[in-house]
Amino acid sequence: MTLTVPQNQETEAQILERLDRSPTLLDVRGLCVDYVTEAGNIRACDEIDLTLKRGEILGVAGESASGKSTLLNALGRLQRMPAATSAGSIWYHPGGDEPAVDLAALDEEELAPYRWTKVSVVMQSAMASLNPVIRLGEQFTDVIRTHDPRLGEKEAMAQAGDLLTMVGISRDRLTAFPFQLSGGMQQRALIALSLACDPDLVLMDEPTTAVDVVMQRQILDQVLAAQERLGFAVVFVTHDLSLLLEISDRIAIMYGGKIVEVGTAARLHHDAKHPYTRALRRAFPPLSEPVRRLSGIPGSPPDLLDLPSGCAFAPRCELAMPICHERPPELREIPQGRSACFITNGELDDAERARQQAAASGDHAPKGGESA
Amino acid sequence: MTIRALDGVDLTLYPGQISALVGESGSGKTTIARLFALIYRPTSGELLYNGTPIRVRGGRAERAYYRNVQLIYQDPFASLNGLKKIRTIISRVVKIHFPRLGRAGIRARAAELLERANMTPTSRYLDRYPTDLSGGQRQRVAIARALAVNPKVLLADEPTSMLDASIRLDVLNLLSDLRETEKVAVMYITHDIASARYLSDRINVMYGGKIIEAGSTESIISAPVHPYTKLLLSAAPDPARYKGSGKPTHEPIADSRPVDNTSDIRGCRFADRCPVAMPKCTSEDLPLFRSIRDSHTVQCWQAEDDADYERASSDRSRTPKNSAKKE
Amino acid sequence: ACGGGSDTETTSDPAGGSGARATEGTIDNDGILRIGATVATSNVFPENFNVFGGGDSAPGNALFWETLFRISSTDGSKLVPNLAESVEYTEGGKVATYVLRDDVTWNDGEKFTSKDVAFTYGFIFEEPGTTPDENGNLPWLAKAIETPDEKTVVVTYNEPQYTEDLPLSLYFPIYPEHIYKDLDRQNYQDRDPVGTGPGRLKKFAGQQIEIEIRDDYWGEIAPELTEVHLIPSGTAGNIESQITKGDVDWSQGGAPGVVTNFVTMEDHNGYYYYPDGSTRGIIMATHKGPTQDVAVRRALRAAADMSIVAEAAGIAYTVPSITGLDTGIYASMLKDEFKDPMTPDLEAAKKELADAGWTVNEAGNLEKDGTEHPLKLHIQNDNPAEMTTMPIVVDQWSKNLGLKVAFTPLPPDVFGPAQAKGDYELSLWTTNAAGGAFQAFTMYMHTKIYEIGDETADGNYGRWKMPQAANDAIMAITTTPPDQVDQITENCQILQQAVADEAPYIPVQSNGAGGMFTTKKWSGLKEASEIDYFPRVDGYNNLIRTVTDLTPSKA
Amino acid sequence: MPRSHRTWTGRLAGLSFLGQRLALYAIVAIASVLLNFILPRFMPGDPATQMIREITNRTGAPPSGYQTRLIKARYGDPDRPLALQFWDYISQLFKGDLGVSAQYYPITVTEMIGKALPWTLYLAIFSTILGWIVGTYLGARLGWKPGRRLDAIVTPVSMFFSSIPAFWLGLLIVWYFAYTHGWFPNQGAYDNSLDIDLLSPSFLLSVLHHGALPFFTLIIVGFARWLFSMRNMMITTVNEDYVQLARAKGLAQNRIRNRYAARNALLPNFTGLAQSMGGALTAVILAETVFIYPGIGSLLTGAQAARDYPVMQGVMLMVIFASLLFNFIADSVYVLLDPRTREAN
Amino acid sequence: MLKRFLLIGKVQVGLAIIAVFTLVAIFGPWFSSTVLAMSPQDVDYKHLTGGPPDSTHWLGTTSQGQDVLSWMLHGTRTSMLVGFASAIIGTVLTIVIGAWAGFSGGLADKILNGAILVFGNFPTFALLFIVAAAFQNANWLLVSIVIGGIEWAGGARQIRAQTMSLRGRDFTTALRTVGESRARIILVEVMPHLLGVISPLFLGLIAAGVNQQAALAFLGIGNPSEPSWGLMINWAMTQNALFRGLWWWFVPPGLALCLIGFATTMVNFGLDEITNPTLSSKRMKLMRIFLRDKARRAAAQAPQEVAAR
Ligand SMILES: Nc1ncnc2c1ncn2[C@@H]1O[C@H](COP(=O)(O)OP(=O)(O)OP(=O)(O)O)[C@@H](O)[C@H]1O
Ligand SMILES: Nc1ncnc2c1ncn2[C@@H]1O[C@H](COP(=O)(O)OP(=O)(O)OP(=O)(O)O)[C@@H](O)[C@H]1O
Ligand SMILES: [Mg+2]
Ligand SMILES: [Mg+2]
Repeated sequence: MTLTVPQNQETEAQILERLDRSPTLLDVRGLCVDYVTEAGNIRACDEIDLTLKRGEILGVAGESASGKSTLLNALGRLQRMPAATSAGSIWYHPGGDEPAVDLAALDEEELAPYRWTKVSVVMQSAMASLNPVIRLGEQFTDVIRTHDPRLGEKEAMAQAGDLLTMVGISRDRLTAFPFQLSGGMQQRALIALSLACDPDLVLMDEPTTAVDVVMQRQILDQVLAAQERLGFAVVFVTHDLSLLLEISDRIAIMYGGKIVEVGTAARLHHDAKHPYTRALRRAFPPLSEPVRRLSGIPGSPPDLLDLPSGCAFAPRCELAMPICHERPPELREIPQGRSACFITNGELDDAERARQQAAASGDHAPKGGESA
Repeated sequence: MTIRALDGVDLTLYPGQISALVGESGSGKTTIARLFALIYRPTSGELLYNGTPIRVRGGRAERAYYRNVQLIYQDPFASLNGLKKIRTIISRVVKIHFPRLGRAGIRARAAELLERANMTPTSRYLDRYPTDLSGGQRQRVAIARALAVNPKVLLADEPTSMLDASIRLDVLNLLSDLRETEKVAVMYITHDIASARYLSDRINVMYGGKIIEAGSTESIISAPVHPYTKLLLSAAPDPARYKGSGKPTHEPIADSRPVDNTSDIRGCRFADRCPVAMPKCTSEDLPLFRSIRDSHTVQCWQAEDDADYERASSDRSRTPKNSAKKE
Repeated sequence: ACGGGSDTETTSDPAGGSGARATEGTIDNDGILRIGATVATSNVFPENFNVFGGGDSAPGNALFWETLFRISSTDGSKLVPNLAESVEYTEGGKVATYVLRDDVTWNDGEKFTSKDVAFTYGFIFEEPGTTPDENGNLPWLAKAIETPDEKTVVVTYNEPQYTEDLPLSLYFPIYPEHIYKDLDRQNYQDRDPVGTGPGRLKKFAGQQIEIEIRDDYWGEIAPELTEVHLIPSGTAGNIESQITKGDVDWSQGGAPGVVTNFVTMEDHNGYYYYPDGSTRGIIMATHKGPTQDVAVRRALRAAADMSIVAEAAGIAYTVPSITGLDTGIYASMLKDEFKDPMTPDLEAAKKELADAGWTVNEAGNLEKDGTEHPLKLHIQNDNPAEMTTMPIVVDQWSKNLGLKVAFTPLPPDVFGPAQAKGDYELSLWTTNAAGGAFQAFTMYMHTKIYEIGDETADGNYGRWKMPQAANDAIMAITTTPPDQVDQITENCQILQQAVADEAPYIPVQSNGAGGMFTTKKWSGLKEASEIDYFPRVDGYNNLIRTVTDLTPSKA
Repeated sequence: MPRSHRTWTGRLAGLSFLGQRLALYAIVAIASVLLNFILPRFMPGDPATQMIREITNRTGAPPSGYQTRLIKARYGDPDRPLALQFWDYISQLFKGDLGVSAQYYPITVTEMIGKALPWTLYLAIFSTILGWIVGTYLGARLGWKPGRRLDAIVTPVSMFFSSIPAFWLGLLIVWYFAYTHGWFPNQGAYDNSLDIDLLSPSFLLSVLHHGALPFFTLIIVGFARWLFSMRNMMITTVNEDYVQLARAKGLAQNRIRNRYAARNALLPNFTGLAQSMGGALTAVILAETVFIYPGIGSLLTGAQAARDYPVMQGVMLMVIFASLLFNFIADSVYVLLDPRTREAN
Repeated sequence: MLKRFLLIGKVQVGLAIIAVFTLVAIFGPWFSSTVLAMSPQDVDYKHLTGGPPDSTHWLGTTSQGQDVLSWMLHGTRTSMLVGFASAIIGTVLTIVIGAWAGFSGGLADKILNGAILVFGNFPTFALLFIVAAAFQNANWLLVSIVIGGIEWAGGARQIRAQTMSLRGRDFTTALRTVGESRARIILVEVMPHLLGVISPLFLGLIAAGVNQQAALAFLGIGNPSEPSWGLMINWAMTQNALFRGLWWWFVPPGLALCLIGFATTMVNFGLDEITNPTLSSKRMKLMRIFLRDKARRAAAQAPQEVAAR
């Protein structure tokens, strides 16, 4: 089966305009998530503020352990032991005149009507996400019928078949057990499943890392095609910044449990405001641009149990200024996005920034280095 | 059931060069690396080292072989014994291969090796356990261990795929530097064609146990012939095609089934997914075409009409005397 | 001993057990007597009454099978007529002529006749003949058993057999010829016994055996008694608990402590102990180790107070005389100085040892001439009473002589063969068999001295070679007709003296039959002095005699 | 792929799994038969000599000539070549002939086991299954929301329960409930005065009454291990992605717990059930000796006390065969429950 | 790992119990003879039919007037001796067979795995019973050999699986490809990784050994002159302690058996919590506290918010 390939014809301005017009879907305020461990509480998401518009594709990128999955699970209210949302709210706007609800404040029962019909998820490992001892069909129909009890088993099954066909899997596989499908098929089945109740938002946590580039591309095409047709919003988490640049309307960069920069793909591509974003960008060799020697980010990711007092990235940052080690910068609105770097977020006035930068170039050289 | 993981592969590594091996999952890349590392044995054909066939089995000869050829594993978390100190891990190899060095000599050598792998100051790492190190650091320890024997050939099986984006480049750069300083031949196995382009001098593209296209990095990237190579290139994410750039994305991709290595197929294994497949792709043996200008070779009928290519031979996968050699 | 009954005053005899204090029953009598059968730990009955088969037969078989004579519990084990009216020995004891009762029928209605006896004795004694076999043994019978008429049986032996009726009366009941003659006797699984006894099998219920009492039995049985049920009793505790609850009326045996626990538990509970003439004792090796020295043997014997031991056992057995003979049963035969139960004499013991040059060293071992000899007491570990008592004996040796004898209980499979081989210096076993002067010392006849290492030793595990005079005396008993009591007694006293002097064993316990009962439903068990049988469940005739005496308790 | 075809091959896959297990059990069975044959022959003394001594011990006199000859004829000639003896043994076995009891000659071992085995199976099967159900149910409950007060109490308590040796607990229970208070009978499988009649209510009631203490004991010592494994498996399963996905789907809590979490967590407990039957028989054998229950445990200990090797061997063989049979039944159920064994690709 | 393991309360309790019993096994008989001045064989003529605990006999006396505490102290030695000896034998077999099968692969593995499966599916107690019954009067060493020789299958299966996975693990292949010899890989490099599996196996085998010995002794198999817990229960039962109500005779040895079993269960539970952190009860507790604090904070905030409005 061949799919229509997304054409990427919008310009950055058009994208921004579309987002602007679109009503807000999700409004995250001050969301904090902790992992309660014997060693101490790990704050894997710290004061996350985020706004998601209807139909928007938001990419989330960052190093391993930066809190991407944690954020996603918190948005879907899917944390499991030992994670707990410790503060903040997730305002969901149902649209129309209905008032917004704070998903973070609902208990499991109150959440039920929102699950899957409003917010659905695609997890990283399809193999682990499908129940190995239940036939594929039932894993579709149970959710379909839970949310639309009027449907009979047959109709639900037919609907499930349609969903599978949409992602290029023949409907007779409904009687198969998950282990009878190949990895790529499972992943696609999971995507089909996520669309079963026509959600407003699909949370995707690295849905393609386990598969081959070619398969990855194919799955993405299917997601994007469905998204174009159904208009749901997507939060897409991955390591792979190159990939995010290709598919997201906006991208949020996470570092040490915080969002450090938000911007459109275009802006992040040529005008990233945060040194971490730029370093991350450089870590992916291009395919079509001329080859030059690139370098990775020195040092190692921060230990969330023992975060530096200032900006978490400061120890690895070439441009770190004295103030960066003193207090964390705020995530502030900047043109076409947000940034949490003293150099670019406008928190410091120009004079102060110049003074700081001068001080930095004095003892320059990134601190930390290879400290492990 | 037999799985033909490799099927008539010719692959040559040259000193001071990095050859990349790219291809989809299950195409046989690891199998090649493990063949070279004598972990697997070929069912037919032979391995040549410096032109002589390798026929070692255990013992002294195997040790001698490993003095020249070393493998770096994909997962640095698994390839180091977590219960041994870095010092032990490295000096043990030194001791095996240079027993006459003496205690102090081995000590010095271990430190020197870590230094070569950019692990400075070495004293900070020697007495730690692998579990105390980050992935990138572990991979560098693994490389240092491989360097302990002064190898002529390094086989790096996806050395960065388990590593975080931010540290991946350091490992690649280290390999790149070793090519220059140690004049080793490196085989770099990867999924990621962009990193292959970044690092290597040559690229070999594998599909279904065969090397379907090989050539200098430049020619493979800029002038691919085989439809699979093209597909690989277009499927790989490219930051330059960022959303809003207006740049068209890739071509549509046919339904992709993973390659089926169990069936005995005549001709091209890619034919059933190939947008430009012809009847003869599966009815005739696959010929090998060679570029008239450089060392670019391709196993695909697409090259038949291309003026740049001449037919070198027919598919030799059925003939038993294939060889995979290193010189 | 004593029995409880509605019409007899209850008494208590420290040696014989203690009777029920209540004189009246409490439960309506349903005509069923329930007897607790000691069936090891399993209550799966063998459904087989063929006592001539190889293995254990079902309990209660004594209600079906009877012997020609039974052995009196008094009067030096005299024969008491049973199915036979009399026996006469002629030709110097070589011919025994039996006269049978003629009012006996089998429980299937057939008449009991001499041919049944001939049939039964025929397969016991096997083929007659007068030529010795390859081992030089003559066949038992000189010629086939004759039955001149329905009432008379003539058995002709090759040698005088005055004592042969004792084992015959103990172990060989008469079988019905009309049933068994065509059967493979040994391999026949008898599920429907046809016997002369009062019992007729009603059924093998899953967990008990139900036996009806027939009306046409030749003996007398209380008319109220219609059925006897044999009920398995897995452990000692279970028997005691069942009797206490009234589920079982009577059971043989008694666990350690029965006199202090069980009897006091309920007014109706009672316990008795009747010595049967046999004795358990500690056999001392006369062929090896320090016990070769008679002084050591006598010292060991004199250094333990067996009455304390008896008390600890709590099953009301008595201590025999130093000869090993029971002081009650053999009262008329015992020499005057041996008429009382054995008593310890510590001073004598120490003196014996010292005189013979033995010392007890630091480690508690006997020492002589610089070599020390550790001693072990071996017992078979499956007898709870002995497991209780022997540690006390060992402790007494330790306290009295400073001698540390290792207490070593062994499983039967290990104990038996090694004892037979004579491996042990001290081991607990039966030292005197029941059944009269001859039986009491039969294992010590010179013909029964076995080489060490031999697999069997016929009871003389200590390899004691009795003085020639004693051996002559025991041989004389076999050739003395049973009615010449004085001559037998005289010979017996020679034997007594030999045992007292040479101390081949330490008598511990007058063996016998203990029994527990409740008078809730049945009473009438008699005093030992009133009866000439043992109230036991096993052993032919005893069960029938006991049942005969029982009458319903008054509610 | 047409559906019928798939289920057909699916069934084949399940069968081949069972076939493999069956082959394994066949090997175990053969091994145990061999062991059973060889072991008594390693023992000191041959059965015939054993028997003679037995009689001597019992009657105080050695068996008479005819008895001795009979015994020797019956228990085989120890000088016959081992291979031939083994052949005799095997061919007898195939005829269902386990030999003749030495203690209760001439009753056959088959008859004795036939009377005892049903009781043991009744105890073993019901106590194991009841314990399994109780343990698994509680475990599923505790594991669904671990760390609550109920969990904090029940888990350690059952940990202690699981460590109690069955025979000892049996003793305590007999002592207290049967001897001291007389609330329950202290021996037997039913009232002595009753006949076996599966249709009679009074018989059945009596069976329940007599079985109460053994069942109680076996369940107390047996349920806890199921509780732990189910609890732990449940906790692990609840953390599995597919359960999280079920949560995300907004399914009813009950459905998530039962259909998604418990169902999957149950699988290891099933394998465990299969493997536990052998062990359960052990506990039952020990318990029977305490409760004087007329099963093969009592038979076995009685036979061991009397050195009745034919019975011991027969019982062992039965125990082994029974536990293999249970293994196989549980394997078959497992195939029904876990499609992965059934429809492997 | 080890430290974390030792920090778990359950593990501490479990190990402490085993340590205490081990100490009693070592010093108990000495304590009995010097402090109590009694041996199990000594008879107290004042208590010839058994007496409840009092000041001279802290755990009472048996029906032959012997001191139960002395019995317990000596019995602990035999029981623990059997436990340790059978565990050592079983563990050695477990390691040798499991590691050999796991490492060699091929035919050797097939055969060994067959043996593991056969023994694993064998009702071991049945086998133990006949073997032990065959060796009448078996002393503690023989019983240990029999128990150890039978109880290895479960562990060997684990070790085999573990070594197979270790063999397939990159680091062993890596060692081969640097020219390390195979023997050294197994003995020096891989063995330490098995410790995590072996140590709980060892503990489990101790408990199994102690229990099996007790069960055998309870059934009257084994050496009746070696005081052990099972023998105490056996004697108590055969000498009618139940009916006579001499509970102090059979309760202590049974409790000791329970405690040994309990200890290993605890340790294994702790181990589970280490290898599978979701099972960690400590973590569950922390979580409960965290959520409680959060709820408190929310409750404290709510009125303030109302006031602010
Ligand atoms: N179950 C857990 N227990 C304790 N800490 C956890 C747990 N899961 C995650 N963390 C910690 O939370 C932080 C964020 O983890 P998270 O999984 O969200 O990262 P991520 O960005 O998704 O990383 P990756 O790219 O590797 O998936 C990390 O420091 C991690 O160590
Ligand atoms: N141990 C094995 N047993 C069976 N088949 C194997 C084994 N190892 C490899 N194969 C098969 O051989 C083929 C080549 O595998 P190989 O691991 O060399 O691929 P690869 O290109 O390295 O894949 P990846 O990119 O996933 O690492 C695959 O089809 C695989 O299924
Ligand atoms: Mg993640
Ligand atoms: Mg690979």
